[in-house]
Amino acid sequence: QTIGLSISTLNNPFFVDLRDGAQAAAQKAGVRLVVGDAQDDPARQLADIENFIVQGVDLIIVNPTDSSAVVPAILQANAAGIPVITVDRGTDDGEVVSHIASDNVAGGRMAGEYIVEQLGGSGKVVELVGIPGASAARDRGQGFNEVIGQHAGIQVVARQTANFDRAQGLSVMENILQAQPEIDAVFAHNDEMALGALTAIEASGRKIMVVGFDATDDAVRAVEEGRMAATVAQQPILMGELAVQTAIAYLQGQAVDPFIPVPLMLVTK
Amino acid sequence: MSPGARPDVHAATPRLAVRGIRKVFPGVVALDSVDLDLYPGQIHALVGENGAGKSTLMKVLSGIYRPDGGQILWDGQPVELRSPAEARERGLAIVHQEFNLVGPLSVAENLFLAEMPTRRGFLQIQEMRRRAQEVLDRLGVAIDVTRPVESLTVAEMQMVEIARALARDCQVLILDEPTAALTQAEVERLFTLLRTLRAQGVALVYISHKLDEVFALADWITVLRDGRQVGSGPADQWTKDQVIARMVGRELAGRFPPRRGARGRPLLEVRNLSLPGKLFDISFTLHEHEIVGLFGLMGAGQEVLARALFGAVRGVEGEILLNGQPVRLTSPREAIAHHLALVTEDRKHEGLILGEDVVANTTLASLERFTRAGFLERGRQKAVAASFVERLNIRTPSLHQEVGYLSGGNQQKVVLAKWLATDPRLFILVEPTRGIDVGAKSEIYQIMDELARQGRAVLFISSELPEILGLSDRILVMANGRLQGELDPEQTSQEEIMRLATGLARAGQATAPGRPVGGETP
Amino acid sequence: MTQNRWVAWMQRYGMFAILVLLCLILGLMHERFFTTANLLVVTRQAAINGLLAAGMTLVILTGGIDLSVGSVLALAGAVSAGTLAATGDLTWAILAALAVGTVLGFINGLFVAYPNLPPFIVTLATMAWARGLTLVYTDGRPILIRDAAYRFIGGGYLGPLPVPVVILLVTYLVLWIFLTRTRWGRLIYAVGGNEQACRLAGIPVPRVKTLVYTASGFFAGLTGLVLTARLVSAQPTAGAGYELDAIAAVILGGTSLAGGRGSILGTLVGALIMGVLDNGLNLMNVSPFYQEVAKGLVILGAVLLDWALHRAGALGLRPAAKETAPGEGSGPDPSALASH
Amino acid sequence: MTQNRWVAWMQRYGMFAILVLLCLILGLMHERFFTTANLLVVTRQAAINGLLAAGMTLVILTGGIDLSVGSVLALAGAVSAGTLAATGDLTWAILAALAVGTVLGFINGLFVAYPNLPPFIVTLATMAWARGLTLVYTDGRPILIRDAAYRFIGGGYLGPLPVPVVILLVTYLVLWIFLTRTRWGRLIYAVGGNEQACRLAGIPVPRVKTLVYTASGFFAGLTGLVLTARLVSAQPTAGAGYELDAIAAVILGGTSLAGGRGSILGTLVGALIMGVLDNGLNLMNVSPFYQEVAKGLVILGAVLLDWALHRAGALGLRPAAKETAPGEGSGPDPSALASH
Ligand SMILES: Nc1ncnc2c1ncn2[C@@H]1O[C@H](COP(=O)(O)OP(=O)(O)OP(=O)(O)O)[C@@H](O)[C@H]1O
Ligand SMILES: Nc1ncnc2c1ncn2[C@@H]1O[C@H](COP(=O)(O)OP(=O)(O)OP(=O)(O)O)[C@@H](O)[C@H]1O
Ligand SMILES: [Mg+2]
Ligand SMILES: [Mg+2]
Repeated sequence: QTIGLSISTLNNPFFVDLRDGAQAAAQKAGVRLVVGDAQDDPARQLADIENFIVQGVDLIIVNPTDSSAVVPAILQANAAGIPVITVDRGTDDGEVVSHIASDNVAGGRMAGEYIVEQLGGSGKVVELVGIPGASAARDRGQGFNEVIGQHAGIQVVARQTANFDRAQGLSVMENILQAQPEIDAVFAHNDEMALGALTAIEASGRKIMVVGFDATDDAVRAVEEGRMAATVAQQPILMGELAVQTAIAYLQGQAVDPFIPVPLMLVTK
Repeated sequence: MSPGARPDVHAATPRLAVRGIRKVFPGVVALDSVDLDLYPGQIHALVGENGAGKSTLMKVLSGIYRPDGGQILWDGQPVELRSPAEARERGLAIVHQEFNLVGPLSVAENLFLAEMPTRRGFLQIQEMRRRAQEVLDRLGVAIDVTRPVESLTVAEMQMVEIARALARDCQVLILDEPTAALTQAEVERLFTLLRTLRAQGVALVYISHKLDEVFALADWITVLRDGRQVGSGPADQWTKDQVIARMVGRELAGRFPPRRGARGRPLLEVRNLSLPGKLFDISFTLHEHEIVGLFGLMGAGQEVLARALFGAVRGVEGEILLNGQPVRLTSPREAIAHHLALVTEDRKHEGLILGEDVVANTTLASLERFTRAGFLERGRQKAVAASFVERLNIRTPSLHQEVGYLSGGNQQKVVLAKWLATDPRLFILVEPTRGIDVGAKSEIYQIMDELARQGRAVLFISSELPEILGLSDRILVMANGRLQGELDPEQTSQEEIMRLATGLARAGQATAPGRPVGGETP
Repeated sequence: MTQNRWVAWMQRYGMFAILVLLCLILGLMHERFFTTANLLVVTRQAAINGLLAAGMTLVILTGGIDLSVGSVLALAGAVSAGTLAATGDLTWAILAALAVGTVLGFINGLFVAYPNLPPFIVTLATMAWARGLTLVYTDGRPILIRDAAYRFIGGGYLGPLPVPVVILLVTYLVLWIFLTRTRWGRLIYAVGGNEQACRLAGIPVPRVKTLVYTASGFFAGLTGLVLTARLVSAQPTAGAGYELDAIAAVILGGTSLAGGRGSILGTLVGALIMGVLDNGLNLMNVSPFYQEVAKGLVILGAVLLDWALHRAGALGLRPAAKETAPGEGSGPDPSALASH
Repeated sequence: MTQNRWVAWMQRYGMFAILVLLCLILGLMHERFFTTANLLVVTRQAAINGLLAAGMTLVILTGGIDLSVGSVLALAGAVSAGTLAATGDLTWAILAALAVGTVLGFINGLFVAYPNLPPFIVTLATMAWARGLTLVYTDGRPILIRDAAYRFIGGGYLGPLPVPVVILLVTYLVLWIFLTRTRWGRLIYAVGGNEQACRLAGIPVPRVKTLVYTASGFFAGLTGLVLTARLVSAQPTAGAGYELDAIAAVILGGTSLAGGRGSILGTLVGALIMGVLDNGLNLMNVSPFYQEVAKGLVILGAVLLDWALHRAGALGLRPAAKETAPGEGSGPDPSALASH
């Protein structure tokens, strides 16, 4: 049996973890797992999935680059009679056997609430935005701003994009530090940017709370060392494992839940 | 020189006239209050030293440069020519000194670049080819009109340039050194054509450094020097020496240096050199103290031979000996290391870095000599460049002028300087005097002679028979990629050379085929 | 003679031979490769890059470059989707995509042609501001396409052929005729071959340049339409990085970045090579990290092989042809000049 | 005469004037812009792009291009971090970064110089396979740097100057001397100016080309080192897309993509313009969507202004100079030739 796994990007440790979880589970169960890396390009993802269909895989696990752009791929798989499972992001249309995810919007909220709480309801906050227009950036920003918007005492003094990239996180934070004499907290849409910002903040000698997203190894370590305040964990390895296990169960004819939530956690010291 | 009465021409007003034209470039006054009258049905020759301003004047006339002062009159009316297109519209055609061809396009497309025949938006390719063929036939050249221009020889490109100007009817036709790359026969055909145009009432300007041509063709001669008009009059009132004197401001001594005596040891021996499809079984020897002329008609293979000797083509078979030692010259670099030098025909594409200055170009091939511990000795570079500028009389506002802005002849001199600076033992020159004025020409002859006297050898390829006859110790003639024979300049004539070159005869019919031509058998 | 012919053929169609070779190898390595379904999938995937590369070919033939195609595509797709949402009218939506592309291309053209600014910078700037406008227009969110007719453009079939493939073929046919059979087509080559000579001959060089950038914009708009339809949504981040793929297809197809030389059919071959390669690596389940390695090596191998084919001709059978080729060393075979 | 001088100055240093102007405007718009701290921050940030652009300048001067710098940087950084982890020795880690860069650049050079393959494709291929190797080497995860001495390279100060700035300045000084004062430096210009003439003049063209790609690789390796130190970790995705920024800096600095013309100091100005622009947009907290728009427009404005300064000179005060710029339209101002 062959399962196709189309990942939105492997240029991000989070999804590398997801793949590793899936691969480990596949190996354990003795099924073949073929992996496609869409490099964050929906067209490439569509191509990957088309190629899976042509190959005749038995089931496709998709980690969509975007929930709307993945629709034609899902529809094609449906038409070919190949079952689909979505991971991390859902699809706006088409039929899926199961959706395994933790909610990015909720994660953004979680980060926002943590910051509000730590600041005691007032303070100056910086938001480091991911690739503008990318779904993770959208959802995490949305959740975060929902919460922040409810607290008049919290002011977002800078909202700048650093494209999910550590180097840009560093540069952009350096620039913001120049412009803003007072900053109490930084929320970054992923840990890469958070760690970049952290480097800038530490170099400036200022004390600013940094909250990231994804709970990558580096970030968790930084939290443990007390340099970073928190990071939102989505448990990518677990997601990958669950996806493959669910796939195998489905292929064996067992009933599977249409939605399998993976709990979010806030990693703090 | 005072002009005589106006020649007996039909029109009272010149078709095109300029009055007090002035054109200034940074550091140079290229034209200084120049007057010129071009009458219908007249061939007007424009002569002058390199850098005198001839091409600049023509570029003003053809709308490329806007003058800084003065007036242009078309049929007596003042006009402003704001672009080449405007000049064209008025009926002006020009063959520029430098080629302006589009390499990847076919001959036919180049001929009709601005006005390809179309029907309902689609190209009429057959029609275009037919018309192109017609024009080329008029010129009497056989070039496949579907070939990309970049695959042509320089002479063929020149013919295409000329054909392009002839492809459309015009009232004024300017030819800026059209024959620099052509052989006698082609020149003759061109002249016949130009005379026909004259009879049809076209006003022609003919620029050349070949005074024989000027006198054979022109009705009127105007001399420029340093951007000023220094004489103008009917051709029959000038003598060659007068023209030269006006041009250079002094009398010139004999054109060719006296021949040197005995030749020395063999320097270069070529045995059975072949290049499939191009060169066949070529053998000859060059000696120290020798100047050997190599002549061939268009496409005879003389230039490929020069490149083959210089290691600039691949796939060459046969043997080459330098000083009796067999050598394999597989790249120009090796050839240069063996003290060979090659001046190629196409200075713009193969000779010069147009965007760099006189110093950089002059020292390009000998740069290692100006290097100490990796660093350039710029002072010495400059000194050497300055010495060549003086020796070759290169006209440039400064040593740091980009060579792209020099006049054509002065560019050619820079190429020569570049190779002289390498101190070559064997100097191969392809059309070395192309576009060079009479004064500088005799200077170059002197240099060749000097090199030979110092025990070096010179192999020079030229399409100018007088030059070949006047300068060479021996003459080699090629046709169809083969050496046709060797002639003694003292005992031969232009006719005999041409006979060999057209492949009608082989030298000394007695010569057994395949026997190396030239020099004693080693 | 026949050998000579063969060499000439190889020199002209070497990349085509390499494409065939690549397909054969992939066919041997994976039994599904040569199924009709797979070949259609490959072609449909290659259509996006192929369309961008078509316009890019025109630009590169003049010696220019267009980095903005990816962003133009995104803006055209977004505006088209927005128009569809607003008017519900397919025609307007299609026109919107094409119009946006054309206008942006025209803007590029104006800046490149009239003030003679470097195309790299002009189109890089457009790449930035057009992306920005896309984000502003969409507010960073995808716009979903619900209209079945619109979706048909990306996912439908005309007879046995996917619509994008039909669009691709028509585009190449039209451009091939345009470039080889019309005056403006030849002028594109002429301007790239020797701009100075064209100016002197009175050819409206700026207009030719404006034309090619406008065309490139138009095709980027068309690609935006097809991609939006294919993804049934306009993505604000669509097309990022596509410019490099498009340029690569053009160059693989034998068109010189220096301008003046190349062919539109070569570009199609180039785009297909890239598409086949992606598909093949997927089929054979090469792990994603190694896929990049493989892709780099195969592309390098292809140009190397192409070069070797040329050289075989240049050395053995067509010795020393074009030694005196002018055109500043951009000639097809500068290697004929012994070089070390 | 003095007016003439002023024009000549503007033509040579126009972009420098534009940089100054940009700084003045930003200074007016944000009071913090002109603080020493901020200026050091800008320069430190510009150092990354500046270092890549330095090597890129050499390549572009020969008429080539190097798209692989971003990937080479990433691999060099990763191997360096890996070496540090394995040996714990700073020297080895530094040498590893430089060696990886140099070797990859050398490979590019070999393929471009000897078989004469198109640089765009060769370096695009390297861009792919080097990125692939980086992902394989790191397994797609960052490698943390714990060594303080290593971190110093990215975050330390020498006197008042950040280490990356010192590296940047030394690099430009050395390259400036190299390009203007040494034989090999001049040969780089010569090869870019007319390759064919250089071959016939016995210049080892392939070696010159190999040299520039090797140098570009070396600087990419150096940049990888600095960036890794700055981020205190080697990122597998580091440097993606940096090639376009580097090329943009080179062209903004006045070096022609056609080769043969340009200056290394111009590149520094170009890199600073881009750095200052990023910094300024951040300082003023322009919204992310509009930032791209602003960036595109400012870059376009800069080249347009530069062109206008040239033209003012060409038209008004130095009438019609250089109209028939040599080098087939690659000249500084072919536009003076009446064109429409
Ligand atoms: N190419 C020509 N063909 C026919 N007539 C010409 C030509 N060039 C000049 N002329 C005429 O010859 C006459 C004298 O010309 P030009 O202007 O050279 O005289 P000038 O300079 O006053 O005399 P001088 O040569 O003694 O100084 C003018 O009437 C002019 O039109
Ligand atoms: N575009 C230019 N920029 C600067 N100087 C120029 C330019 N064009 C020509 N010159 C200078 O103007 C002078 C006249 O040049 P021109 O080309 O007219 O000479 P010419 O008479 O045609 O010489 P030749 O016989 O060598 O062709 C020369 O000194 C040349 O260096
Ligand atoms: Mg001239
Ligand atoms: Mg001349």
